[in-house]
Amino acid sequence: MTMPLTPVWFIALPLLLAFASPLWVRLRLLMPLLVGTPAALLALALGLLPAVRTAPLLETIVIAPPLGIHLQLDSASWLLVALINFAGVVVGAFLWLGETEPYLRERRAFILILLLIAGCNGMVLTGDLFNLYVFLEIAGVSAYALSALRRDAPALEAGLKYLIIGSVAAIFFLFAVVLIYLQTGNLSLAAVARGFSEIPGPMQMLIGLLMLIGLGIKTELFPFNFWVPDIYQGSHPAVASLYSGILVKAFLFVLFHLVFLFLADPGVAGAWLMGLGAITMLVAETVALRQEDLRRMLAYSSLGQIGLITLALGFGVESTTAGGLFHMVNHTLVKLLLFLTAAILLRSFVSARIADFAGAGRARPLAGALFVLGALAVMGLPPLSGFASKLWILKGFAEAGVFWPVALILLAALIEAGYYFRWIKVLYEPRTEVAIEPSEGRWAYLPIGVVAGLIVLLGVAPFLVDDLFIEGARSLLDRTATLVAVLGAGS
Amino acid sequence: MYHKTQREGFQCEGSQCEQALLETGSPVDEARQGVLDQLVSWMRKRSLFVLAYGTGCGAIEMRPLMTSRFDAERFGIIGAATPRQADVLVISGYLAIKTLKRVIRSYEQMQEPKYVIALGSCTINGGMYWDSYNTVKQVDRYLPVDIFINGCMPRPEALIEGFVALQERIARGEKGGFHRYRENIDWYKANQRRVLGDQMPPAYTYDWYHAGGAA
Amino acid sequence: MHAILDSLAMIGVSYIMGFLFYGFYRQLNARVQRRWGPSIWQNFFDNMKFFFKSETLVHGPMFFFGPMIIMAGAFTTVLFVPFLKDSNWLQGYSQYGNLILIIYLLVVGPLGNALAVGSSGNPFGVMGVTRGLTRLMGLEVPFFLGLGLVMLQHETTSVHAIMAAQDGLAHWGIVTNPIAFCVILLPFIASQNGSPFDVVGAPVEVYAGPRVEFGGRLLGVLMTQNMMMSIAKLVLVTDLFLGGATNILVLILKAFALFVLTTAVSMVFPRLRTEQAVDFFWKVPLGLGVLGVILTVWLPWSA
Amino acid sequence: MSLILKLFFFAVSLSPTALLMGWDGHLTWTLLDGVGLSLTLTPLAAFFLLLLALAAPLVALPMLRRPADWPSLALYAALLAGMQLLLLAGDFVSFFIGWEIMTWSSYLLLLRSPRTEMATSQSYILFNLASAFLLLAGIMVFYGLTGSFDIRPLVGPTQPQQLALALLFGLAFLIKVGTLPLHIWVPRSYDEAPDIFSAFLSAAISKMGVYGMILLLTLFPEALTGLYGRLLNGPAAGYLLAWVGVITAIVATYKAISQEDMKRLLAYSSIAQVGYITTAVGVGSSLALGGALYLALVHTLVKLLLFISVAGIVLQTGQRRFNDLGRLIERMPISFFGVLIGIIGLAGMPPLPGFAAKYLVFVSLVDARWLLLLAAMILSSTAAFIYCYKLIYAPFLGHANSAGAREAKEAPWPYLVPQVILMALLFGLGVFPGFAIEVLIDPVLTALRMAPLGGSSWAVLTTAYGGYDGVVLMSVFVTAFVLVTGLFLLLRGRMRRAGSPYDLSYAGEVPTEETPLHYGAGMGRELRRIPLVGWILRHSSQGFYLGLTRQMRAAAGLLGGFYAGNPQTWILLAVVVFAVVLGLQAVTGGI
Repeated sequence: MTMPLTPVWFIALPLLLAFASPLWVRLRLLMPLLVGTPAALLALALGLLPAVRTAPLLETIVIAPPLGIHLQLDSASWLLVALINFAGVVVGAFLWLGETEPYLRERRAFILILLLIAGCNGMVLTGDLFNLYVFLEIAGVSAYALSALRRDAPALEAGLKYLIIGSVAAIFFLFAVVLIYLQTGNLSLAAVARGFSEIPGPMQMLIGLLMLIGLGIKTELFPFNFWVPDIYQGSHPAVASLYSGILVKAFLFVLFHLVFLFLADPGVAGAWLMGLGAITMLVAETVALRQEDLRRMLAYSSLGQIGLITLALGFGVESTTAGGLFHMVNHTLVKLLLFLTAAILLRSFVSARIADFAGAGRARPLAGALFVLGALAVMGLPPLSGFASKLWILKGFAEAGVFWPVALILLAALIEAGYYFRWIKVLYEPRTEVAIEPSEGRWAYLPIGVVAGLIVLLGVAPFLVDDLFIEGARSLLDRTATLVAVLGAGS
Repeated sequence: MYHKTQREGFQCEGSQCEQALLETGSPVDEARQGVLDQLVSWMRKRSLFVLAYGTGCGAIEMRPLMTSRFDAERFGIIGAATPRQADVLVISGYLAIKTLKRVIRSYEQMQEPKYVIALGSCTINGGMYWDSYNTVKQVDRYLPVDIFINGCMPRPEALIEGFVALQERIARGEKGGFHRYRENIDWYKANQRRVLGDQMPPAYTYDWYHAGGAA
Repeated sequence: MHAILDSLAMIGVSYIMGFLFYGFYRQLNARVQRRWGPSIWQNFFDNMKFFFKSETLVHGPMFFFGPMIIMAGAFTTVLFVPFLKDSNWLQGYSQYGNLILIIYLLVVGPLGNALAVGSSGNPFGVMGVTRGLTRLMGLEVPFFLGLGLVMLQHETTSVHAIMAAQDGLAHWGIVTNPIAFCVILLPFIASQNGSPFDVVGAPVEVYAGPRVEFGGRLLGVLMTQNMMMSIAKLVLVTDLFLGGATNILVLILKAFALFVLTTAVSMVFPRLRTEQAVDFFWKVPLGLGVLGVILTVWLPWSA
Repeated sequence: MSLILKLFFFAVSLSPTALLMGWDGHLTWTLLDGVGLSLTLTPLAAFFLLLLALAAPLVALPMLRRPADWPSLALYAALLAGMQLLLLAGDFVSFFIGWEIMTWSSYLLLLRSPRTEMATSQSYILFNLASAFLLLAGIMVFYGLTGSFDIRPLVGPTQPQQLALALLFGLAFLIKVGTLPLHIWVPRSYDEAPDIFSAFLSAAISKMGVYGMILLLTLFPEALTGLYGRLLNGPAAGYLLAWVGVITAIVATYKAISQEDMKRLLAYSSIAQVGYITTAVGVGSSLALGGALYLALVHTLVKLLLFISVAGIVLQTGQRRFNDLGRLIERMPISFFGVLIGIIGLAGMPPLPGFAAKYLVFVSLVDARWLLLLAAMILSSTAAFIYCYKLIYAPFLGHANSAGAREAKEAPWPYLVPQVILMALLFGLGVFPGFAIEVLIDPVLTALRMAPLGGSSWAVLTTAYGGYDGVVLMSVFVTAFVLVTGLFLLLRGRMRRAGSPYDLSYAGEVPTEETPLHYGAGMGRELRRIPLVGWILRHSSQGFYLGLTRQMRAAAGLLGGFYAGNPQTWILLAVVVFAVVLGLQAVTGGI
């Protein structure tokens, strides 16, 4: 019997393997599988790529849409799926090879990480509103639990806070889903999209607002992102890298997927999102100026980048969207790099406070160099990948003749430089008495090195992948194509 | 006249030596009497840059000498700012021991040929400060004075006369006092050390002369 | 051969003019002060006396080479200033130079000497050098502005061309461009180390300034170059504003007239402090220069 | 192994030379979605590549000295790569990429110094990134106008567009060259950078700003004249730029005079020199651009020479403050000559090429009838004599003031070889002022469609306003010098060597080692009694930037207050936003 290589595996495989975890404990396969599962999924995604590029893959679970549940793997969601699983591989490999703290190498962590991946994959792939809610909760709950995994006060506090705010977000989202169902009688995204314009305006407004707040909390947009730094600080950096690298990206994708799908004219919503993105970017970058804790700083930086991506995607033009998607990928790569490097540094040095990091880069040259690389990439300095995507976004705005986002993006980048370079400077502070411990876990650098290599490669030769992003942008923006693909030409 | 052989332990017969020193002029430098030398001597005579060391009341007499009333500039006599540029050191009055050190230092910094003119009785025998504990009685025990101008104080006319006398000596090609200083440096230094003790000025000139430095 | 003879002649002329002019200056100064004063040859005697000092103190090689540089600078300056117009003689190498070059050459020597002053290690000398440079900074601005007006008027930096353009009294620079002449006059006095601006070598205050450590033959060199440099500057201003000269007598006459004018100013004004001098230059002559610029460049009829 | 690596790095440092010799043709590299890099070498870029080719190996040589700092070398290689990319750029994207690589690699190199302070590194990177981002904004505007990233003259832009472009690009390049009031990052970073790297910062990196400015001129077909009308008797924009340059020069010169530290003095002097270049670019005529390029060339040579000599002094004595040095002429004679030739070039004294460059600029100012600018420039270039003198007096002359200065030895050969090469170059260019014009500058001017300046031979510099002959000048001077020295030595009499450095005319006093004889850092301090100078020295733009930083931090603190860790607040806020937006919609009639 041949198992068809269908998108459903992206959700099914991690779930299956996660629930069979006692077996893997016994077989001592826990860590290999933590890497292997997303790796297999990544391979699957790559294998499906040629097919996806010709037409979106639709996987009907029970009955065909609009009534049934289905998964949709188009060029845009393919990008996200590949990204999520790649991040899964990197973090898994880091946990495995890097001799991280035991609690992250146990069964619980294994289950939660796989669940998180499954949830994210599901969110991105699903074509059904309620399914979306379910996956959102799966991903959310596993994330809450991951935060609290360490079982000390900060971790538990972070987990609890995350739980509270996540639930609130879910409630808002659920309200929106309920209202949509009440109004259209459908839960299939495509069907809802077809009928959305018939919903009365005020109700559209209300739904939109609820969605915005629900997903805004999840996607960490200002003014709903006050929880982020606490959670990132309380969690292990490797976990935080998952949040910043996978979870938020999935939510962002969902947000824009819904916007572009539901609204025939996304102009108003796009403008709102652009505004929120710009504010998020500026506020977060400004606040980050005064952060004294590495994890908190990275959290704010993450917020800033999310704002930038929102700004770019909200504009809804092909080249900014492609650039935004590219930037999503780059940001994930960079944040993986930075958080994992932070994890290494945190293990060697007492605390994550800036004063304790003086000279860390001289004591740990490799980690320091990787941090610098990540910082340069996140600020969008060439020849690293962050530059390519930023250039793309800026070029999109310039083509459209809209210059205020250009100015804001550059201003934010400047502010961002203000704190990143402060950290770099501290990292290379000349310090005579740096306690050089025997450097353990050289293998931990392997996944980080791969990410770094990718960052450089994508910076120097972004033409290798730019088609993917253009196609992704097209499929994200092209509402009718999706509707036709799902509901048939007659719709 | 004072040669090293005669001078061991300052055994000179008290005031006799000094009196002899005062009375005897310097011999003419026979080796240097070519035409060029005469010309040079004449130039030197016509241009005397004066380092006026205003040590005592004689300083008061230098002002009228240099300014409109007596106008020493018509003789080519004009003030110099630093010892390096000066030809003539004018010690105008009594020398306290404190000042002696500076005067010696200034003298040694002048470039040869260089001359010393001492004004007033104080420089000759202490004058009215003859019994002062702190005044040098006979300046020429410490520096080779070329011309003493007597008086308490000598009037500018006397100063002019003294300068003219010096000019004539220069024109004649006489050996200036600086020759004496060089030849008897040990004696002068010993005298200086006797009054100055450990306050002696640095021995640059002494070392230079002993290293064979000669004009 | 002609070039060598001509160069020697220029150096000789500038030296002789130098000590005679300064001898005259001392005479005149004495008469103003109701004295007889020294003979007109006095500067020659002084200079020769220094050249024949039998002892010269040096503070190391740089101390020795400084006066050599300044002297070479003086020679070069003299040789780059055309003394006569429409003549083969007393031209030196002036056709290879220009006005701006001459202005800079005037400074080369003193800066070289400043190295010697520094290497002597005498703080008074260095103080004097600093004052000199400060004064230079003050005077160059209006001086150059005045020369700029001249260069603009004749649209050239060549002294020959400027001289050639002043054909006849009515075309003398002082007639056609009186503002420029007024602008450069006071800075010119300062560049000659003339009286209101001679704080650089103040004998008591900074112990003769840059010359503090120089004695003997080195001081003779410094005196010589000073006289020659003064003549070069006088001739330069004569060339620029007084129409140049066709023969040596006219040259001496014109230069002498200019010299008397500057000495007359020098003799009656007391010395200014450095910063007063600089401030003065930046107010009065520079203000005048700005006025000149407004009149000749900015106003509509002048463009 | 280490030797091979070192040879490799030295080879890398020769890459600009190789590029200059061997580059012919055109290279393209696709980046993404219609954005490609196209690399080509224009004559203008070739001129600046030449400067880079001069600077790179000469700076590399001392850097390779043991113990080698490998990260520095790697970063240096990246820096060189970036700068070459920048110069080869045929389009703005590669220009920007090169610009940014240059920015961050030089920043990271700056961090290799143990002396770099946070304020320094932050101001360096923030100003340079601001410059880069302004540049990027300008590029985006340019792209919006032309739809292409190629560097080519802008056809038919409206005046506001022109102005926006000129402002964005202009500010970017002015920050890089460090004109007032955008200069405050320069002195401290040049001062605190690794000693050798300061040479490169000043000699090569600041020239990239100059390159940008001249490139900016080429964007507008009618150069500065078309921009914003005419004022007085020239193009207003050029007039403004020229004044910015000259005021920069004046202020920086006075700041340089008041410095107490060798490298900081040189840093301010760099600002001043680049100010002259800015002025010349502002004048914009063929003479002036020739002068600007010439100045750039001379400044590169001179600053390399001076910074390398100073690095040698710092290396050997461990001191960098004027007060702690002195009398090194006896111990470091070659470095002395290095600094001597350097300051002669810096002050623009004949016969070194600094004079030729200044001559061109002066003449161009007369030609443009901008006499007040001429006077202002003269002010700063004569005031420069003071700091030049300070630079040679305080370390080399006077009296030794520290154990380091008393016991120093001559700098090691990797420091001396570049110095000797540079001295020879400066000397050669001084004798043949026309060489640089004809061989290096005229191709650029021709390519910019301007009148070339070349004269009849390499020995002469000719302009419509007259010129001078370097060979004659040098031979007259040298002959006079030899003659004077010979005659002097013929005179009768003996030279007497002073018995001690303390054998001084000191009013009869006997100075000793304790006497404060060295007139080092205090030199020029009395200048502040001159009202104008005092005013300049009392004022600084630093307060503005400090205030900006303070405001930024305050804003960060204020906004950071929102991020207090209290879930109730978060939820409340979400609900409040929900309610308020709904309420507003209701009020405005949305519902």
